[in-house]
Amino acid sequence: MPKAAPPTGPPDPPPPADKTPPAFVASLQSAIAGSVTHVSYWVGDWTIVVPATQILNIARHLRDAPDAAFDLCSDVTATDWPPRGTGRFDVVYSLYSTRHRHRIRVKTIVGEHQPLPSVTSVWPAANWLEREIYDMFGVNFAGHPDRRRILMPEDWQGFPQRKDYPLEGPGELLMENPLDWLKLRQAKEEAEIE
Amino acid sequence: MVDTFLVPLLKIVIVLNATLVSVTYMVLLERKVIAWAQSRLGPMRVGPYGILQPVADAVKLMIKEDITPVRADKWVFTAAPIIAMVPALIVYAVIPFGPEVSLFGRQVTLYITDINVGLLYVVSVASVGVYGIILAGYASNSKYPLLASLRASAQLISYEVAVTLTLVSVILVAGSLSMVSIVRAQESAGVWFAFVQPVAFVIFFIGGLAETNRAPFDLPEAEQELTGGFHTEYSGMRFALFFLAEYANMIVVSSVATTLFFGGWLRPFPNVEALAFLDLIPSWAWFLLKSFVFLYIFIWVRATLPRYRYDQLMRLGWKVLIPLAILNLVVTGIVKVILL
Amino acid sequence: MSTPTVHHGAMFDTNELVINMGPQHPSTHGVLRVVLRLDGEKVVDADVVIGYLHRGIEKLSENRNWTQIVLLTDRMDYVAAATSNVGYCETVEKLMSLEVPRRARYVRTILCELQRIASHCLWLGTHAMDIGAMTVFLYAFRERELILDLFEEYCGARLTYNSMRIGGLPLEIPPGWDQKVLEFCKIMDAKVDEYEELLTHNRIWLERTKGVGVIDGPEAVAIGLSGPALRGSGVPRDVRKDEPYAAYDEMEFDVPIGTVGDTYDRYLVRIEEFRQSLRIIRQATEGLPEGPIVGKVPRLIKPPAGETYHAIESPKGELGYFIVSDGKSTNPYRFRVRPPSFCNLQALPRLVRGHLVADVVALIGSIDIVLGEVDR
Amino acid sequence: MGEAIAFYTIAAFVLGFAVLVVSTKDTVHSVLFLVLDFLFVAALYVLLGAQFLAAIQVLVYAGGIVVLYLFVVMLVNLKRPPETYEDPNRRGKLGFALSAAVLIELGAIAAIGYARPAPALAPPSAALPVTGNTEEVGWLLYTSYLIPFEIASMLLLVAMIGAIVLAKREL
Repeated sequence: MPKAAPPTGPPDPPPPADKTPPAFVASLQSAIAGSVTHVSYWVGDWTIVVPATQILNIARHLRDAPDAAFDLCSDVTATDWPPRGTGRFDVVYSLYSTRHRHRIRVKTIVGEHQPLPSVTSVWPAANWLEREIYDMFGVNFAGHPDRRRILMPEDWQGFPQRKDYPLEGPGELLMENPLDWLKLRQAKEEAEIE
Repeated sequence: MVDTFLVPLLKIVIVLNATLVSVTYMVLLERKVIAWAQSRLGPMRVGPYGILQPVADAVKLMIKEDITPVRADKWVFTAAPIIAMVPALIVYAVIPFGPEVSLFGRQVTLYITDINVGLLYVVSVASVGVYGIILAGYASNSKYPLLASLRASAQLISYEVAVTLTLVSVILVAGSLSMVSIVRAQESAGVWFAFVQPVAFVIFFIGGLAETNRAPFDLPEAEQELTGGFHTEYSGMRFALFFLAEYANMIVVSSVATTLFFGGWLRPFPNVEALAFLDLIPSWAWFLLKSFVFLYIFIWVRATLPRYRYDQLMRLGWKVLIPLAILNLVVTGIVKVILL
Repeated sequence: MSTPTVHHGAMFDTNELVINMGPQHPSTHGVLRVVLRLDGEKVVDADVVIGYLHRGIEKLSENRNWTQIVLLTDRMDYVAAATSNVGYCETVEKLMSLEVPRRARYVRTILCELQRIASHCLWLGTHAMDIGAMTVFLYAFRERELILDLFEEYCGARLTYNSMRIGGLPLEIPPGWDQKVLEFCKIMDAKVDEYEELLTHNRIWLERTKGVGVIDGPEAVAIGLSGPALRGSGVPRDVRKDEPYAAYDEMEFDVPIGTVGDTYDRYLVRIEEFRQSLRIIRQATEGLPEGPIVGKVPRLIKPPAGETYHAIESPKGELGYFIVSDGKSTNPYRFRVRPPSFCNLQALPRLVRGHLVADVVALIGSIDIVLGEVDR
Repeated sequence: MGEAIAFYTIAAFVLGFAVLVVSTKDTVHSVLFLVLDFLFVAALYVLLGAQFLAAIQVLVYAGGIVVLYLFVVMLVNLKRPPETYEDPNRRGKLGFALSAAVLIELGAIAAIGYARPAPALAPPSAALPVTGNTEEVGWLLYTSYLIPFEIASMLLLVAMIGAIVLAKREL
């Protein structure tokens, strides 16, 4: 397989001319200025891109505004786009409203060490989902009540779902003590040179 | 010499062996009956229809490694199964399996002994059996067994009160504490005490289920909650002793229920001459048959009912059974005084 | 875990007992570990520790091609593998805007509902067993066996079916299979009544389940419950109705909901779902259209660049797939599963607080988790 | 003769276990020895022909009360080291005073016993052991000892209510 250049992000195409975004997107935009930086429509899903710093306010608005009423946070996940550098992660919130029965995908872009406010206070359901993102990607959730690893062992080194994580895994030793592992690898390489 | 030592000794040997064999076969019976209740076959591999399964089980349990946890209290850990087993066995001393019969030209009583406080003896010995469970839980030095043994002690003490109160109302009716006299009283009354004391019987049976840690009151050994309960840390023969003690206790409760409420060795309607042909079946066979029915009900209940929760169990014991038993006792006393 | 704290209660110093339920415990349905802090038998707090069965299915899938992933989805909810298959295939079809033939959609509906019954059978059996009713366990497994036989006849496997292809079905249904399905429906109707006879009005069952783990509708939504656990709290949320997939838009069925939101309501909801599933199976089997089973699928599956989220109603709740394609390689760029068991399990500490140890097992059973899906 | 041997053997066991009860370090073992002690006391009762008393002894003491002791001992963590320093002399003094009091009492009893030999016991009637002594105990309790019996039961009732009030403050 030819090695193509790594992608830099989803295309997020803007909606076609005959599709108008749902009304709550406009009301969100008017309630919190600058909250929606991009609206996209693809295979039937609406996506809005929002700034990471505003996420808590936006989440609260989306939950409480009567025209949005997104009371169910059905999924929070992330995608890693390493070539983007400073903002390598897409954190994606899939929201659903049990009252209006509509969906929206809220996307925000964060960097590796940039804190992202946790939405656990808005949707308690996000608690474990954010823990999993922290566990798998190392996204730095600020204000999370219980930020521990969830699926990987507590002393695991590295974040397995990142694209630059070695596919063969870190090996047994790295898991226990990364420094020993580095020394061992160095010794092995030196032995091969001789 | 023969009458004072040899005959009782022989009887003890027979009763002990019969008990132990029937206990092992109880296990098979339970597995079979439950299997039939659940549209399965049950053990089928060892011998025809799995009839030798208890032998295989016994061999397996005996050759299994006997593990003592490192931080266990070794003496108590070893003593606990013995303490559980011994009371379950020595109760049989006063169980009357039948009246006096003549055997090889000698008058032999079909019970080991008949002491005048027989019923009290049964209750008091059974009350010591709880130590086995409590100490097993304590000595294992493990959390689940400890929880289980706490449950067990609370449960056994609570239900002992209700059971003993029902026994007192039976004693009131029979006018004696001796097991044999109680059967004789039913013979002369011409009616099983289950019909004279239905409430007492029901409470006794429920209490009996709880005292033997059987479903739906099997909280101290609830596998799904406490991973096996007080015997979690036990293996091999020591575990087997607990297992056997539970079944031996079941047989005790069945025997006592038969004796107190269902006329012991008496045939049905002991005073109706028309049914005299029933005497063709020997008295001990009647006794065993009646006990077997109880054992079957024990198993049946286990296959049918879910388990009670701890607080509900306590509520049932203290708020329903004990007041009911006291009321029954009072009513029995009043009726007895009025009738006399 | 934290060391036991000492309370200075009314009169005595009482220690809290910290107890590890699992990862090897008969009622945690796999390798779930619940660290309970007990005051006597009362649960003060619970911490759920998961990840013992983590196999990195999401990471694995990002390095397999689109067709190979179907087989990995089997390994998530291994008691309802066909549902996971359908969910994945539909997500990819959505991403590629593929048209699935009507016959394939009908068979998918039948398989999903059979799978729902099988999964609920397993749930009912283990849930009842946890509460001590051992006979129901075997009865439920007896009927589950019939469903497994049907699946075996369809695709040859009994647990991990690999029963879907992107764009349709891998196999035409065997001749006479639909008749067998209808026969099964007839048997199952009677069996559901049998389960109900054993449990629904059983006093002990009522005492053990009523008022245990009560959670009201808004809170259940907030904490992320879905599926029967959410419907037990009276929220009529069912992906089959709200966002129809497969052939559910052509089916007629009701969404049962509870009133109180306790363990008993969740039990009743699932029991009623047995009946509704049978109703759907009957409709789908009797109205099974003729036609092709696979749509126009390109030889090399390579969806255009883009991302999508698609949810279906698995027996446990909302099973969602979030898949990102970069449009260049033959494997997904990002493969994410929204596992219903994982999200439902999150509510466990909230549910068990203040209840007794015996209720913990009842509640683990009541939210119906499969650790293969929780940990992936 | 045989009875005497049995009596002294059992008495020796009773005393031996009594010593073990107070000398064992492990509290649970100590409680266990107490149970054994009670069982041997019950055996002593049987030897004296008081089967009813023996059965009640086992039922109430061994089977009931000591289980509660064990309950408490298991729940209360007694392996904790002592936290506060205690005056060793004070305990010594108290122990000395108590044992002296007991010694004097024993001496006084012995002296009076010598001075006034006990009246010969009425020979046990032949009918008694056959019917059992349950009736006897019952008659005595409800005739000669009615008032002490009732007072004892009142006392127990008061203790029970007190315990409930203490344990369940929020009632």
